[in-house]
Amino acid sequence: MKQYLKNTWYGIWTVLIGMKITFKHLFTPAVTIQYPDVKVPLPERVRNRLYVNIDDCIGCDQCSRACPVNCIEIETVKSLPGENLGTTSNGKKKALWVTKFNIDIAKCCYCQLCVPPCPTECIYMTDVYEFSEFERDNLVYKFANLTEEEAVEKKSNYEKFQAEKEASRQVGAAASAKPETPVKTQQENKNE
Amino acid sequence: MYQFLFNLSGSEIIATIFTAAVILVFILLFVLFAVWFERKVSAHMQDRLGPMRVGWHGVLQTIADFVKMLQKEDIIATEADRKLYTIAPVLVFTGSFAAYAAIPFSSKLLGSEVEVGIFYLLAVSSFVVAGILMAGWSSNNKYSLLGAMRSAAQIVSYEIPTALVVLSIVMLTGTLSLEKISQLQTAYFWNWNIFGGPEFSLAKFLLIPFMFVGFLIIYISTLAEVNRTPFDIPEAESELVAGYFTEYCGMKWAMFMLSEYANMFAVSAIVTILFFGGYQSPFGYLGNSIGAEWLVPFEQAFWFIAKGIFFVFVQMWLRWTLPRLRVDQLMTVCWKYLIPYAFLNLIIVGFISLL
Amino acid sequence: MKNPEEIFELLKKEFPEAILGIDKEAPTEPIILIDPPQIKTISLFLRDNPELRFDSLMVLSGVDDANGTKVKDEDGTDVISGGTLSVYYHLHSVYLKHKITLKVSTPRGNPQVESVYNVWRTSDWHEREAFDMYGIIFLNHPDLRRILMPYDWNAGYPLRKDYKNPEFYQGMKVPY
Amino acid sequence: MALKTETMILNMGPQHPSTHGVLRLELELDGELIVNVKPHIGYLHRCFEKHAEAMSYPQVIPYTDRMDYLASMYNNFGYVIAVEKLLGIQVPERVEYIRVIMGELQRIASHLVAIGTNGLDIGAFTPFLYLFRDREKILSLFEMTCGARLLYNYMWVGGLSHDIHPDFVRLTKEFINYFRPTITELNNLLTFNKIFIERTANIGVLPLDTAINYGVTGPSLRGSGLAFDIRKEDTYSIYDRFDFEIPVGQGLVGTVGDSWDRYYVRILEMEQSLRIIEQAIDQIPDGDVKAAIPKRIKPPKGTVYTRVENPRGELGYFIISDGNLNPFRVKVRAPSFVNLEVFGELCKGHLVADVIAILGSIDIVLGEVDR
Amino acid sequence: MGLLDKEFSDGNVVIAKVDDLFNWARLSSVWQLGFGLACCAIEMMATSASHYDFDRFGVIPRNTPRQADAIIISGTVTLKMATRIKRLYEQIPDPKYIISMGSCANCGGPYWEHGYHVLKGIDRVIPVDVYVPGCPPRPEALLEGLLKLQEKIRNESLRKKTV
Repeated sequence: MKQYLKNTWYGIWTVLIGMKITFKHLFTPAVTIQYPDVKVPLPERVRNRLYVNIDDCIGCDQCSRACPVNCIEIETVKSLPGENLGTTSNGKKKALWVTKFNIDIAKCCYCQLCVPPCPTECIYMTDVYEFSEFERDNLVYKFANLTEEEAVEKKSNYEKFQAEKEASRQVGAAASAKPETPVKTQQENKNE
Repeated sequence: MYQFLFNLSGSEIIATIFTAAVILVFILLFVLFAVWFERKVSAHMQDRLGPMRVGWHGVLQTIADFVKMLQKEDIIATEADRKLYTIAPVLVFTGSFAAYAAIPFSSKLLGSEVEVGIFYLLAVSSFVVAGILMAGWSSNNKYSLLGAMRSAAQIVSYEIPTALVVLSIVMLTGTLSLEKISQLQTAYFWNWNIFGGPEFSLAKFLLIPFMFVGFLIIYISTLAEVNRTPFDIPEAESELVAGYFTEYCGMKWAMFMLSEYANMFAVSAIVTILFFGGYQSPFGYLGNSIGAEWLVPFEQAFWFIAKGIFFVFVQMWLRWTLPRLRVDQLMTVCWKYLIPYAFLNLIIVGFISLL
Repeated sequence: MKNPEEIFELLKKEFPEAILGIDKEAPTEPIILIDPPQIKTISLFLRDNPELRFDSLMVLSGVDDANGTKVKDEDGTDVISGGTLSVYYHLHSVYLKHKITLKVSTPRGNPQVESVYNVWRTSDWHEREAFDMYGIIFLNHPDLRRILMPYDWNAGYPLRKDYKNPEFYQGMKVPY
Repeated sequence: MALKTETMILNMGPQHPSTHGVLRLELELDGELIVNVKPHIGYLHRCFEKHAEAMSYPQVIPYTDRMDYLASMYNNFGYVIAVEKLLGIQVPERVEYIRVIMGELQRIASHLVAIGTNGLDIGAFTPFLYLFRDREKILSLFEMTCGARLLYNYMWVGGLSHDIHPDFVRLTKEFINYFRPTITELNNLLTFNKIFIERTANIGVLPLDTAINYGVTGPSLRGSGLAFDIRKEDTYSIYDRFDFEIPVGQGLVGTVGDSWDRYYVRILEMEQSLRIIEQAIDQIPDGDVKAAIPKRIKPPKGTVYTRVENPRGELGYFIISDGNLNPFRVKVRAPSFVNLEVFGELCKGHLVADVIAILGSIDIVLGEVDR
Repeated sequence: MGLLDKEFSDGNVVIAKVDDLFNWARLSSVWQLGFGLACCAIEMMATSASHYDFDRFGVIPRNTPRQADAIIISGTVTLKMATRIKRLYEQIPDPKYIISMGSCANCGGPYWEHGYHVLKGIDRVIPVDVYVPGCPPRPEALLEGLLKLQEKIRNESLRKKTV
């Protein structure tokens, strides 16, 4: 019988305590951040959307090797010896045309493993988090600044240059049977 | 109200239709308000803001929900029993809507002065049980069957403590009609039944603790009758997905929600009439003091609705504080705790009323 | 509190022919090799012997040793044939606070190991997972069926080194 | 002739509001009483072990985050300790201290979600939101240091990805003072609430010897009365420098080892984690966190098995390396996977509503169960 | 057969006005099916918690597919789960929308290469309306995804698309 009364009293008492707490919270100010009108500034180390400063990129492929998900595709074409591709911001001379630099941000897992290995720090994570799309394909970001035909043109004159070198080596090999002519062809080759 | 319309139109049919229409409009408006009110109360209790973007502070939220539900496709499961499936929500709504016929909103606005008001109310609430069982059985889904069984058992077993407490009040006031009970508890709150009733005598002071116990018992059991936490097992999301209305969608489900909120107000109306002086105002009538007799009924209606909404607020307050009881615990609370206390209360009130 | 060498000596004395040896030189933990049919009796002994009291099996992991020969099957991809699949048992005593690792190797053709379900109940799902991922059959296990993969997955055992993705599964393209 | 009744199979499908993700429970019911529970898992099997074999050692860390996504800091911690033991490198003191602080903060955050969802399953919606509001404060601490809210990739092999933020120490102290009173508020609102006690006391009692035989670890085992905590057992990292007790279930409201005990042990553990953070936050030595990170990780041929005290139990990493850049085999002993096995045993003879209460009290995360 | 089977052919003022009302109602009370898969589900819970409050936009988690309007696919969809999601999708009454939250739901995310049991993107099983990238996306990103969905609903119309 005593347990019976204790149960009733304990039940009513704890219900009242609970109601007191929730009633107190009725008047504490809400902690909600009203998102579309109030945008909270994010801390500076935040990891959201990837951005690549393509002018600084020397096409060294470090970031795509470090990425566990392989969502960075880079295609580079060797530049001809004479061509001048300008230098990156910290003065490193660029030697490769970056014809294709795609990041499939839908696959990316935002782990920031690609940022440390980049020698020129051209890939980093910005704090932009509003980039949802209606189409899945818009999530593949193309950072390369060469247009299609420029890329094709670069590739073709590199093949032309390759074929030329191949031909001159045949000529050189054939000429090596007759020793006196090889030296000149190498020279001519270099300063072309 | 009915009398006034009867003289006006001369034919009963138009009068009854019109009074019913007034009360139906009140219920629809109340439900629109109550759904928004519940979401705002629950939000602010949880330190968040609730609907904000749909009108000033989300005022149009319920209208948006209602119009959206109009556009929903109406899926009826193939094996579902089509006829029962469609009648169930209608039956549940009639159950709760019929209860309003006997509730006196003010001395003038009264559905029908029926002599056996309280008795009629208790009888009519069993429509809801039939409707719920029909819904649970006809949607041919294990979850709804379990949910319907549980809620039927719950509502039927919680009618007994309600009836017992009502008996103790009827013993005190001597009448069954809600109209007279409200009239007895004339102005000034110390004449309310919760404070021992109108006559000024020793019995009044003895009654106060037992009236308070009676109020607690009837409030808890009417909570269970309306399936609100901590007794909302039928729609216990975590166990039975959504109880008996798992298969209902669009407007049929809206009908269930409509009847739930209408029931909430009906039940809190009963509690106000029995214990808190129905439409009597706690501080006397402004109308009397400044001599404008026609103002009094409107004041009475205002006070009645204010008290009803306060008790609906307490129901919501309980919902967002307490966890849920298990089915067998719910039965033990009813049979082993509420009913013995209600009997004891009845006997003691009986003795005191003999003094 | 016994270190693994003492436990190995004790076991060697108890089951001379079942214990195949202890391999100590690889870093961080000595492993006791055991011959597959005897694993159940040894485990019972390890659990019930008052000095050892290994009452909890921490983890049971299947491993594809990939030490068979690479051979080309019909559509050109290489399949490992021969070699062994092995099962590692990491045991731990809650009261005497010492740990031991057992290893059992079975041929890749029909990998069969005695189930230790009756010794430690926790091995129930671990063994089902080893079966699901490697195809190691655990003899008299209560209900040996796939646990992680869909029950009707008939494209082989995924964690083997020579596993190939099926083209379709119930109408959904599997590879990217 | 006894009335022939047959049991009803109720399927609590993968989409169920309270099964903590995608777990399918096949309940065999006799009326409302449970005859047998058969959990079906594998709906979130994301092939972690296949990925671990195809990636180099540092690249596996983001995948360990995604296994137990409520305590990803501790998943990194376990993996990183295993690889460091294999390589035999010793990390600087500063890294050890920061790892312990981050691990304990993550334990509090994970327990907050565990307690919140346990209350949510029983119907108390408000405490769940209060706890999530407090958890947001811990998440902002993590976001300030490593930039991510939930999956951090913060602990690297041999060090950390970022040093702690300059005002991290001040904000952590603020959090500790803010958080203590909210625990008492939670206790008043939910823990000692009669209805909550009614729903969890004497439900799903786990006797100690079946717990050990089933390999149950963590708060579920400590709820049954055994003070078994790997931070004290194996004393990995520098946990031996801090003094903290291991809370154990005493059966205050029901028998020892019921759902309420497992729930209450988690609340006491949060208190202990606060004590550890308080002791550790003042003694952080200075130094460079990236000093011991090797350029190329090629561990020698061999095996290692280390275990850490994940908020859900004993998280073990068994790594076999055959000497080249990718691990040969990484097997994870996930605590939720093992704790879920005992679930069928706990539910026999209870009601359908108790299944949810028991599942909430053993606190599983499906990402870890299915790996 | 919903009201929106787009069989009204000519656009006139009445249709335009009714459009706005229906669209406004549909977009301001999107009821999401309360079900999460993996890590993104935790961020979805954080979004419906007090700090970011989904309820401000009129979004309530509903338990049965019958009463839901939208599913937020939050987490990795495995092959074993994909058949279940397809059946859930079919249970929802007609004007329904899908938000694919997180890299895993968009295209298989970090598991696209070696995940033998992972479905490479939910759009292979059900049509998706909005892709929210992120792993896991911040609660604000999910809210922005919802705003984009509301924008899309605002432009829907009863008129048959005269293509």
